[in-house]
Amino acid sequence: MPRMTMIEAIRSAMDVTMGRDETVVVFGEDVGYFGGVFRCTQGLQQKYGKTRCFDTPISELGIVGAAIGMAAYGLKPCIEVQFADYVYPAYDQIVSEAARIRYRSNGQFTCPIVIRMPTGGGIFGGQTHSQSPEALFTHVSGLKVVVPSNPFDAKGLLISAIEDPDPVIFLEPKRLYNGPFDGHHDRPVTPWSKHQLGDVPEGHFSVPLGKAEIRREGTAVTILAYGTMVYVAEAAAEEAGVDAEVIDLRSLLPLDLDTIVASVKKTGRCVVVHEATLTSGFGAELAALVQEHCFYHLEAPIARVTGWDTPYPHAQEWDYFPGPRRVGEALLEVMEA
Amino acid sequence: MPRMTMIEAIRSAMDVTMGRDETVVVFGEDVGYFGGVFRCTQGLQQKYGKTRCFDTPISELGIVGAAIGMAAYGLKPCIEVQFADYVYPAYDQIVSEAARIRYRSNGQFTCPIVIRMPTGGGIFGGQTHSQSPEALFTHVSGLKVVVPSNPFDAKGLLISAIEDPDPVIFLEPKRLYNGPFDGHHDRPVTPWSKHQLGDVPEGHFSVPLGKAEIRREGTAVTILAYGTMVYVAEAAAEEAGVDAEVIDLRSLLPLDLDTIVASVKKTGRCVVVHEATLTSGFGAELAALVQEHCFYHLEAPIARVTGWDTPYPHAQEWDYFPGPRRVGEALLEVMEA
Amino acid sequence: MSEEHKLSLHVPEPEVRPGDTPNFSNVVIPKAGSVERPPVDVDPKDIRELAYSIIRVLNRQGEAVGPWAGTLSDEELREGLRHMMTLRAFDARMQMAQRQGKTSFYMQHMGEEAVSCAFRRALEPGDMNFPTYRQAGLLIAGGYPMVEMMNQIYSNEADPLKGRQLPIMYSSKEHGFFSISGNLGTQFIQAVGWAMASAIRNDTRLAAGWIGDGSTAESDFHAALVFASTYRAPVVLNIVNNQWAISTFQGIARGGSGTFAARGLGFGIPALRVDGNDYLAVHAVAKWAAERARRNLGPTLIEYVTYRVGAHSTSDDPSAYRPKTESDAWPLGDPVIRLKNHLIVKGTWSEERHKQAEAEILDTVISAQKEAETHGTLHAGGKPSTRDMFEGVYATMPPHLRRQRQKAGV
Amino acid sequence: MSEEHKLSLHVPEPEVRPGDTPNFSNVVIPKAGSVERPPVDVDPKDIRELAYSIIRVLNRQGEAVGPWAGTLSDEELREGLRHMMTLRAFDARMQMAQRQGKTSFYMQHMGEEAVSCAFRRALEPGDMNFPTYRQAGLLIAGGYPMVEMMNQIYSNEADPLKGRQLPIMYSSKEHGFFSISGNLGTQFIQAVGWAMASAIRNDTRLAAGWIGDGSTAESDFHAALVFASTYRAPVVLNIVNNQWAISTFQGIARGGSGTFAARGLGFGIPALRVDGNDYLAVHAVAKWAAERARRNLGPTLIEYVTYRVGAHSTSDDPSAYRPKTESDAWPLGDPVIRLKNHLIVKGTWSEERHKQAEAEILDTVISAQKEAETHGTLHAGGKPSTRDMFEGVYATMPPHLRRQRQKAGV
Ligand SMILES: Cc1ncc(C[n+]2csc(CCOP(=O)(O)OP(=O)(O)O)c2C)c(N)n1
Ligand SMILES: Cc1ncc(C[n+]2csc(CCOP(=O)(O)OP(=O)(O)O)c2C)c(N)n1
Ligand SMILES: [Mg+2]
Ligand SMILES: [Mg+2]
Repeated sequence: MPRMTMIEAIRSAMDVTMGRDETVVVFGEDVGYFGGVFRCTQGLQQKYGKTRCFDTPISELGIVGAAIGMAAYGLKPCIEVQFADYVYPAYDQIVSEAARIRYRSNGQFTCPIVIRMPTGGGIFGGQTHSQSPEALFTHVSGLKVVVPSNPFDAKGLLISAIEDPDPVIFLEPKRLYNGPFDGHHDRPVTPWSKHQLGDVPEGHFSVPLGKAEIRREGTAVTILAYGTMVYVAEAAAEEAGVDAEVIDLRSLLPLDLDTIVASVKKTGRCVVVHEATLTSGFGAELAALVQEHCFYHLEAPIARVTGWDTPYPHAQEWDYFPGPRRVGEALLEVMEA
Repeated sequence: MPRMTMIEAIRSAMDVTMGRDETVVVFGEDVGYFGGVFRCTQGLQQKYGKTRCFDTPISELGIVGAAIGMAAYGLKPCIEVQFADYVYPAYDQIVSEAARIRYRSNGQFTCPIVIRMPTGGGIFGGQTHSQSPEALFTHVSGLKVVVPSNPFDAKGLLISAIEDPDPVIFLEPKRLYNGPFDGHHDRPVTPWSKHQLGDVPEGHFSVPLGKAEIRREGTAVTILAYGTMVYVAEAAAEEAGVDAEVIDLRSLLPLDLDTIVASVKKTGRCVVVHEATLTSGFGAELAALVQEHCFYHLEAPIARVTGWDTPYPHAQEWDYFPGPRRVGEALLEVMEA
Repeated sequence: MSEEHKLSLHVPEPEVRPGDTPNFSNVVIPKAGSVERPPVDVDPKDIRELAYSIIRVLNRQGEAVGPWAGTLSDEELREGLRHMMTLRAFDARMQMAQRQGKTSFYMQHMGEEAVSCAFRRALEPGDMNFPTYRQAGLLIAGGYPMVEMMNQIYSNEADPLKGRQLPIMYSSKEHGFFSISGNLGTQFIQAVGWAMASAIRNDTRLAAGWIGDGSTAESDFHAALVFASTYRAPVVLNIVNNQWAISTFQGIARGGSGTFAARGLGFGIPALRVDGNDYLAVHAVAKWAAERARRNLGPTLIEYVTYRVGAHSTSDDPSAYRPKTESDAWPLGDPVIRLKNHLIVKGTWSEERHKQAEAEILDTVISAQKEAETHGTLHAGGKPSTRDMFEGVYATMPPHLRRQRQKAGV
Repeated sequence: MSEEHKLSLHVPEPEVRPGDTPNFSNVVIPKAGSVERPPVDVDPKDIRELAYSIIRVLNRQGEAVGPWAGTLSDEELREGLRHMMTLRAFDARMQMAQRQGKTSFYMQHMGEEAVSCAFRRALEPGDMNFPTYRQAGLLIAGGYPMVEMMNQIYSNEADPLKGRQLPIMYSSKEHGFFSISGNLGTQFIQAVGWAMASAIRNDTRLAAGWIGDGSTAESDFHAALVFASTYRAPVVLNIVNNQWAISTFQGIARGGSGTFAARGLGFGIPALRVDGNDYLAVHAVAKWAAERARRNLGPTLIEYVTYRVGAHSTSDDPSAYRPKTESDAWPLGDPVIRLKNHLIVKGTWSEERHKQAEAEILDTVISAQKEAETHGTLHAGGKPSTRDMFEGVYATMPPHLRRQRQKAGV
């Protein structure tokens, strides 16, 4: 089986689906000839021609709005927003349109589009190349929201997303494109080529939306994480010496509540980790659900370790980033409670 | 003291601040000559002239973007988005700009704007005249989010918002414009002219942002609500015969956590009510905070009663709306837990 | 600083307000037949002046004149008249139904019937409209059953949209009518996307986008023009300038540009302005644009100059912001009367036949209404179920929504 | 369906790609001095052709010719040359500093120096720019201390923005330079809002908005034109067309319109196109537009035709998408060399003085850099504090943020 980086895995997902289904089209800013600023679409224009993979004007509204029209026609657009930080100009088209077209037309028109976007910080990108806006989508009925944490999942989930009959927000943690990152920014990162999760089948396969994965088994506390935070959680558990169970949610909407509840009922404790700001972040929903469904099993308050409620700063990146130290502290706190 | 409807109270707040401060300007779609589709700005153009109160093109982006520029110049724009459902075209300007200008310029430029918008359902307005998007703003650092529930608060909070040095999202529950509505859609509504909270001083006064108000004292369970849901909560408590304490949050960001925590520590139980969809609604944040701060006092899981996770339907409005029956059931469930 | 150098803000105002005498002397109306009809493959820069003129076919005598005349047969014109009359009768009944509490909301077309009715005739089966709420003529002229429209308006048990949508927010894929959005403008770029898809798939079908004068200020309008210009999408982009956006006169959205069609000039898109109350002119221009699209020559922008005679919606009262008699003064007349007179002048119609047609149409509308009402109205009789509210958010209901439906006990 | 009627999608392509020979034969360049200079109160519709031409002052011989010449004295021009040379030297040092790991990111101006440097000279104290990331010339020509710029780039302890912003996202209210946003386009409508405020307050100050060719596709561009047109805001709206938007050639944003200036035509806004590599032409046009604004005549749209010689940013490598030698082929030359030659032709400058100036400027830049580095660089030395990260989100820190700061232990 070939080893792929997350970029290669994402590209391969598009390649495979474009090859199988003529209605899949790919476009976005710098996506065509150049292959995207992160090179996720490199080679697709050469292979499938410039009417199936092309550059667009810099209008996220236009990209999403045109994709919605194409989907209504019968295509399956898989589009790129260059950074998640730049999705807001398209927010109206996503929230008021993509998410509601099936419902409001009673299924006459549907919107099978995938909106891919690099998300998260850790690259000294400052406030406009670092954001994690997932909670702004999980609040919107009609959308699905996916965050892969490794090449295998990235490919399998992206194929599921493209084949899904409904709109999917596909957030790619850019800090993981080239290897797993556990928050120790002063240490070298293992490239995916040296990591088992870099093993990705060449052809078609899928990972279902709505299924979490237990990345580390444990009995003392459940850590709910996704994207980059999965590795931070693993590192924190090791370093704090806490027998934590780490769940990689993979899909936030729909959410695999059963896996979460089973784990927390087992451990009796829960820490939620994400990079987005705290208030009204997706961690709030997770905490609300866990306390509702596991109330009588909980031995300590659910803790949230997240980005602070400030814009993402440039110089203070590592003070902002919820790294293994902060997660470890929360683990110990929850264990002592 | 005069009796005012909520519309009159809101208008009076603008009138009073425009009269005191020449830098306050008011604009939006149909806001000038006509005085707004809900008539909240009626008479202001005549009184203050058309360069201080005027109609705009139908571009929510333009309205907010221009207001940001004006605020950078030194004005205090108080602008109207015709319905909260139409705020999304301006979302980028709000999230990426208004909320961050103070931070990113280290205070060189600031953004003292107020964005007023009618919110919530109960008027058979269908999915584009009924939404409650507050959680999409509470997730954004740099914004304040306010939801008044009566004429007195509406005026006092709006004056505070206009005088605030930072951007404020001011959500006006349109179902309350003319009288308190408790969710019993088949019964007549008392007009504000017959309601004590319709007593509103003529002149300048303010209600501080960030302070909740206990609307009904109780010992058995705490209900956290805002806007229309305050009356629904009160009715539900009466009807279910539960000695509930009803807290009207008034300001969601900043939040009066102290009042909430004190109440839940006292009652040991908590029900959160809002009209917005459940998943990632502001109720999630409230539940997460309450379980964190009151864990050892809680005797039952925190319940959320909210709009369902669907677009706001037209015909099924009263199945969708979280009325006194649903809230009452939750109260009983929580009491029995 | 000296007085003379002080800046001041210009806020456009309509010529008249309630109490004033209506005045349209500023509306320059070229003579019918006087505007050229360029070939469809014309270089857009050679026809810039068309964005500042008004293409008209019917003259004051009711004759069809000039190079844009002659696109429809007598029979087609009689049918067109019937469509417009039907739309008007339908509007009147539904407006009344709303007043009677049978539904929550209605929006009428009075004065603008020619635009959507005539445009529809320039389309082929399979073409797709992305309409606003004021183009029900596309459905009526397209053969969509009136009963279905009423079922939607009543949110009754037979509502094809299951009560989910505000009245008049129709959707019919089969009739080339995309689901109406309550959010202004969004459909304009979607139309361009649909047209791009048709081109990507080497199809032959075109899309038509619709937007109001006021809504051209929205961002989607810009995105649509950018994408249509860049990819030469086979799309007809229609601006219905009915002079008003609720209480706001068109000068606020238009600014200093003179016309809305002019917006197209900055994109190299042919931009035409047409008498929107002239059924023949609307059809001729629509046909011209559709042919451009179908010959892969790209987009066309059309501004229909018309007038919103009625209130914005049943929630609006225009007497608060414009003179009550302004619509009578509107210089482009009434589209129904103009077509009727033309047919009479041609000898293919008469006052009697018109009266008779009126009566017949009213009968049809009333019997459709009766049928629809057997399925219920908003607050009485059959209605969509609470289950319908939970269905169709996704193709397959996810677990969280299933839990919620259970909680709701349905 | 027959082959001939099948649609197909048009996707614009640049003339050349890596490996091809650069080719700008499609860029039509009028002779210097050949474009009219209308009065500032001209009716926009009488100067539509200016949107399709290029206003130029410096001819091939280095002479200033035509009606747009003569807006600056020799001394001012020498100072202008110094500004451009300073910006270029500054860019070179900061580009190198980024390579050395002293900061995370940099964006240079190579080839576009004339645009912001010359424009700045048309402004008065109190005017406000709403710039993009490629107008540092506004700061340099406006007297903002270079050390401050470097402190910002280094995110060091003296960074006026406390480390919060990505390098080069400067802000200086005092120097009429609004906080740069990383989100493209947003500042264009804000500039219009600022200008409207100035008019509302009967002030005399104007605003200038800035946007790149690629970013004109964004919604904010449309909103800006709509509002500027409607309220006749005293604003100069600048489009810097440097031919590229990262890897995307300008044809993708421009579509079928021929030029970006043409976008203004649909709004009745005077639209001028100018040789962006001609310091004198930029200044003359800027002055014309500023005068319009100050005389309350409203907005002007200006397209600067220039070329981005360097990479988009330090994260970019243009050899992947355009011929390496394309910049050499760019027909409008180098703005620094052109102004230098002009001054030499005029006899007010010489090769020797130029060399000497170059050396002096380099010295100044290096000593500024040394000073800045005493305050630290991104990963070494003094830095903004963690406390700074929590401050300034609001005027007064709300309780939840105070709790978070406590949790962070600072
Ligand atoms: C995004 C958005 N903003 C505001 C509104 C409220 N609104 C509904 S109709 C309307 C006026 C539209 O005017 P115009 O585009 O001229 O269309 P017309 O009603 O005249 O056909 C407004 C402001 C809306 N529906 N959507
Ligand atoms: C809203 C938004 N979308 C996308 C980007 C990513 N991006 C940064 S610069 C750039 C190209 C801009 O090109 P242009 O406007 O021509 O300016 P130039 O860089 O050439 O000066 C893009 C796409 C962004 N910063 N903001
Ligand atoms: Mg209109
Ligand atoms: Mg560019």
